[in-house]
Amino acid sequence: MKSRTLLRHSKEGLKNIGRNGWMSFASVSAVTIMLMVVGIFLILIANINHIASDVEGDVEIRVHIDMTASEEDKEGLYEQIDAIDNVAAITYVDRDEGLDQFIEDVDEGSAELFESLRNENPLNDVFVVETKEPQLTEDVAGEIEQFANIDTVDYGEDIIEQLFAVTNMIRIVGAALVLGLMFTAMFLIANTIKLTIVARKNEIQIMKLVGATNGFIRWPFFVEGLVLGLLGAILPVAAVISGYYYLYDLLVTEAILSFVDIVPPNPLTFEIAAILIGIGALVGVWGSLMSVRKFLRV
Amino acid sequence: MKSRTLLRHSKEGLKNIGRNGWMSFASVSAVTIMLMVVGIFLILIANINHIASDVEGDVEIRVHIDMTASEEDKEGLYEQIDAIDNVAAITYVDRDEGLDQFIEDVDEGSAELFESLRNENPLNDVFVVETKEPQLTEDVAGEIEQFANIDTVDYGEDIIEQLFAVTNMIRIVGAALVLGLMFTAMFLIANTIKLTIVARKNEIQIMKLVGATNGFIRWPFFVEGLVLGLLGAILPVAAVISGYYYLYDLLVTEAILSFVDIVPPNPLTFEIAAILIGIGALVGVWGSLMSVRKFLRV
Amino acid sequence: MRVTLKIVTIQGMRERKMHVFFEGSDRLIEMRDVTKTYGNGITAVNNINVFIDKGEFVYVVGPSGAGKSTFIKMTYLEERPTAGKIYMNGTDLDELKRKHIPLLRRNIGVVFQDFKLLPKLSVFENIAFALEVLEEPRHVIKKRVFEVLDLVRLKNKARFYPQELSGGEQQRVSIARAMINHPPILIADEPTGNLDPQTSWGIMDVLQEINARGTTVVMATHNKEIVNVSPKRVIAFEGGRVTRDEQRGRYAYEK
Amino acid sequence: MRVTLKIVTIQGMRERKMHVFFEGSDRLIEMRDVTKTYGNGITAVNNINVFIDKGEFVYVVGPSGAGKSTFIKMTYLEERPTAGKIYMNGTDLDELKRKHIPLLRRNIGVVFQDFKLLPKLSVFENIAFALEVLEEPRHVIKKRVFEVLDLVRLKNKARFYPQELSGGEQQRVSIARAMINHPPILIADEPTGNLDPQTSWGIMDVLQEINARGTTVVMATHNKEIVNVSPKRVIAFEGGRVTRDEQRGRYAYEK
Ligand SMILES: Nc1ncnc2c1ncn2[C@@H]1O[C@H](COP(=O)(O)OP(=O)(O)OP(=O)(O)O)[C@@H](O)[C@H]1O
Ligand SMILES: Nc1ncnc2c1ncn2[C@@H]1O[C@H](COP(=O)(O)OP(=O)(O)OP(=O)(O)O)[C@@H](O)[C@H]1O
Ligand SMILES: [Mg+2]
Ligand SMILES: [Mg+2]
Repeated sequence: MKSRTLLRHSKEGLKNIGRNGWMSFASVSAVTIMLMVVGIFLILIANINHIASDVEGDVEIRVHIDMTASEEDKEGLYEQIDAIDNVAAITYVDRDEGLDQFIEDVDEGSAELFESLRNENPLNDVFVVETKEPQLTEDVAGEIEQFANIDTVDYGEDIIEQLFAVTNMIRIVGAALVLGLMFTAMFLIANTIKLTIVARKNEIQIMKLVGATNGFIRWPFFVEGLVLGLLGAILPVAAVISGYYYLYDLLVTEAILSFVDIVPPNPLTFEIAAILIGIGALVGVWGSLMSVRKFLRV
Repeated sequence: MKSRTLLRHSKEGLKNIGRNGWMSFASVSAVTIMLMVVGIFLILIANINHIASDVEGDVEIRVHIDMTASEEDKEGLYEQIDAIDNVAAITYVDRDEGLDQFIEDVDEGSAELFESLRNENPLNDVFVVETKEPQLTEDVAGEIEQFANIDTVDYGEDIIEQLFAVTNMIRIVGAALVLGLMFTAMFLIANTIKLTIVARKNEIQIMKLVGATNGFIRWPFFVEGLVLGLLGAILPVAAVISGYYYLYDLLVTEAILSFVDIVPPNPLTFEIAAILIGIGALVGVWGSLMSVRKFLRV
Repeated sequence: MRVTLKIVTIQGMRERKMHVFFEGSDRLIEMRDVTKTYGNGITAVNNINVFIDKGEFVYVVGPSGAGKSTFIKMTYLEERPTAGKIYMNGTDLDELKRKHIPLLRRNIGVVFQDFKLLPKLSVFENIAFALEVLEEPRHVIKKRVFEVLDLVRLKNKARFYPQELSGGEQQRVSIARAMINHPPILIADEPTGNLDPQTSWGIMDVLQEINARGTTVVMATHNKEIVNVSPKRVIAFEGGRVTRDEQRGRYAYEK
Repeated sequence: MRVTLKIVTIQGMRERKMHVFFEGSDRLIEMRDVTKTYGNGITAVNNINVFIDKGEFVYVVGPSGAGKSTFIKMTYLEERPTAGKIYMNGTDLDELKRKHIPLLRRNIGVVFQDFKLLPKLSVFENIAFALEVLEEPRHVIKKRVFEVLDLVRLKNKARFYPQELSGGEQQRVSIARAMINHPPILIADEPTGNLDPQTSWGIMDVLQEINARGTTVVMATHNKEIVNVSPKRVIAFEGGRVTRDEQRGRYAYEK
């Protein structure tokens, strides 16, 4: 193909967008809306996943050390635990600290009354163990239980399974929704583009009858589809980036909902922008070429 | 209009669905997909709202009664509280019961040690007060604080505001999503239908030139739009009803995630079905008539 | 006002209400100082005065692009003049309400230069459409459609779709549709352009016969032979102007 | 194989590679026992044998629906025969690969009975399209387009869109497009159906001139006058069969 032909095809593709006036508008708005929806859900899912990980991250193993254990025993135990593969961090909380924490956590009304416990602290010294992956908690806890000088090992056995069940369900449902939504978006965008091209069926056939090769007809449609897809991605990308920056500022700097930790916008929005642009371009081109194909058999 | 004309229009509308072959298919599949998405989200939102309400329902006011209060004082206090408008239920928990509950709740490792408290129970007797609406908790607590014989009134002041902030945010985001999605769906469905009708622009104009009135042209489009919308609603309705029944069975009878309480399918799925059918019919007709309108000015 | 009066009469009638438009007056088409300038600046019809009476048979001739089709399109309001007045059967088209335009069109059978068949309807359905808008009963429609299909010799193609017809066959379907409801006026734009001489004469016979029965016929044509062999009133256009208007005229654009 | 050989030559050439198809053989169109039955059961062309040599000027005549357009459509593969063999310049069309069909079509200028103009392209763009597929440089295209627009007297309508043209003007655009790339063979289906006699003769002059310069012309027509005044070879169709094939024939379908 000569370079002037390539130029001609690009020009022609761009002109076609204008020539088909509001049909192009219909395609672009379909792309825009679908990508907007996909963008919003990607952000939502990223955050839900983030929060789920946070919650899982709170899972810890509390190793209650025998009251009778000596300092050396404790150090030995520490080293034993530390030697386990999947242990990420160990914190030592002595019984007085433990009581402080406990009293802090307990509801205010009862708190001062527990102060009475200070004299005869019923708590053990504790190693708080964090694993590298929350899912490894059970295994690690099992290993630790084998060691000496331990009173009890406690990691919320009953809660932890349900917690993982919930976070996993949230992840699976979220992923399914986003994937489903993406395919839906793709289908609908391709569908819309197809409709605008079917309306040009006769024109395509005339071009063939006048001696155009399939490639000659296809190229402008390629450009057209690409540009429609990219045009459709502009608004969603702008909305996702600026909207999320705004929201993040609001939630973080204004300290509203400060206890919910949301994903910072910096890599996230740009990754999502890339995904949206990718989908737009891909589906635009694909929908366009797919639809032209069946009218080329003349 | 003569009744045979009405019949003619209905027949014509139905025939047009066949005549426009895959254009009709494109419209129906757009309706199907969009309604499917709307249906899934309506179910999700209904459940999220349900869970949020559950969580809010757990909010309670704990009225710690003075250690020194006599039985009569307590009864007086009970009646005073009971007289407050928005109080739904009052439960009396005496200090021993309170300690039992506390020890049950506390993590296993420490539990037995707290048994030592039995001898010198540091807790008060407590009235647990439930309000009619979780949002009223603060007001009611305020009123109760005025009464005599009270040590402290405690309803998780810091937590409760954040809790409501979260549940409200979830509700608002959910409603916004569903509304946004509904309008998106409507727009895209109307868009698709419009495209199929624009392709028939010339035909509409020929009809007018041959002496057809606007009404004569519009009626078949009305029928066509209605039927396309309804056809598009079939699959989503079936999927929502059967899918949710299946899921509910799975979660409830199989007792997976038994601690999460999901909305029973009986009125819910049928309400959603009605909404979906309504949207389908409405948007089908509306999109169809809207699009025809601009070609009638010949 | 005349217009209002007429519409009342129309609505008062049950059967064939569409014909009322064309009862009473003898002057069916009246164009006074009519000019049509298209959006692109082309003046297709330039200050013409044309009067056609009930029962006439008029040829409209002239070179390609002279304004014949534009003249025709203004009678049934596909195009509106940019200046001047048009009266159809005495009704000022400027005063005709939008919703009454279909009533006017039902009184004018039009053979379009580009046929304007509905591609998704069969030949039968295309022709029947012009009767369906009148809400005629099904059996009447069926009978009439086969009658006119017989006239244009296409009875055996009733179930075909326009794309399955030859050029001339499509043209004849368009002619059949224009005649189906016995309109008081029939306007044909180049009705024999795609027909062989023999078939053309067949169509001419039909047109002359319905003209003899009272229908006013206006026919734009390039067919010199027809105009010269079967002479009638000729209105000649050139560059948007009427250059000649004579009874029993000749085609007169010799090589 | 002949076919393969030809394609090789075509690909080897730089300029005007589209013409190679039609160099060498003297028999341009060769139909042997060709029958075309459409999907609806209509046999439009029934067992015909037609041979047209380089440089001929052939009229194809016959009543409406006789099979003229079908015959024409088979030469450039808009339709394929249901039986029989067609050779274009010696190439068996059954053996022509799909991707070489465009090369064939570039060698055949076609004036379609229904014009087949691209509605969203201007007159200029419509005509230029036939040169763009040849990847001609822009200035060559511009020059050539205005040349042919001048031939059909539409230079002043270059920027118009098809819907803004009269019937005859559209037809002339279609004629201009068919001629633009100097195809060795020009097939015109009813090219004067919407033209007045004078303009028709103007088009005939152009066709005769390009024929004199070596282009083979095949023209389906209903124009008795043209056939009789300017006699050439006439192939007459009737009911799908060739009923007459004579040099310097007459139209002969008298009333
Ligand atoms: N819709 C339109 N928009 C702009 N210009 C138009 C339009 N229709 C026709 N014209 C122009 O108006 C002029 C007259 O056109 P018209 O169709 O009336 O000619 P005509 O006499 O019917 O010609 P023909 O015999 O070729 O059909 C032409 O020059 C044409 O280019
Ligand atoms: N695509 C098609 N599908 C089915 N039947 C067709 C098709 N095209 C043409 N026919 C039929 O084939 C017959 C011949 O048609 P064709 O177009 O070849 O006639 P023609 O000689 O060109 O007539 P005209 O002078 O009216 O253009 C006609 O009876 C027509 O109904
Ligand atoms: Mg005209
Ligand atoms: Mg033909």
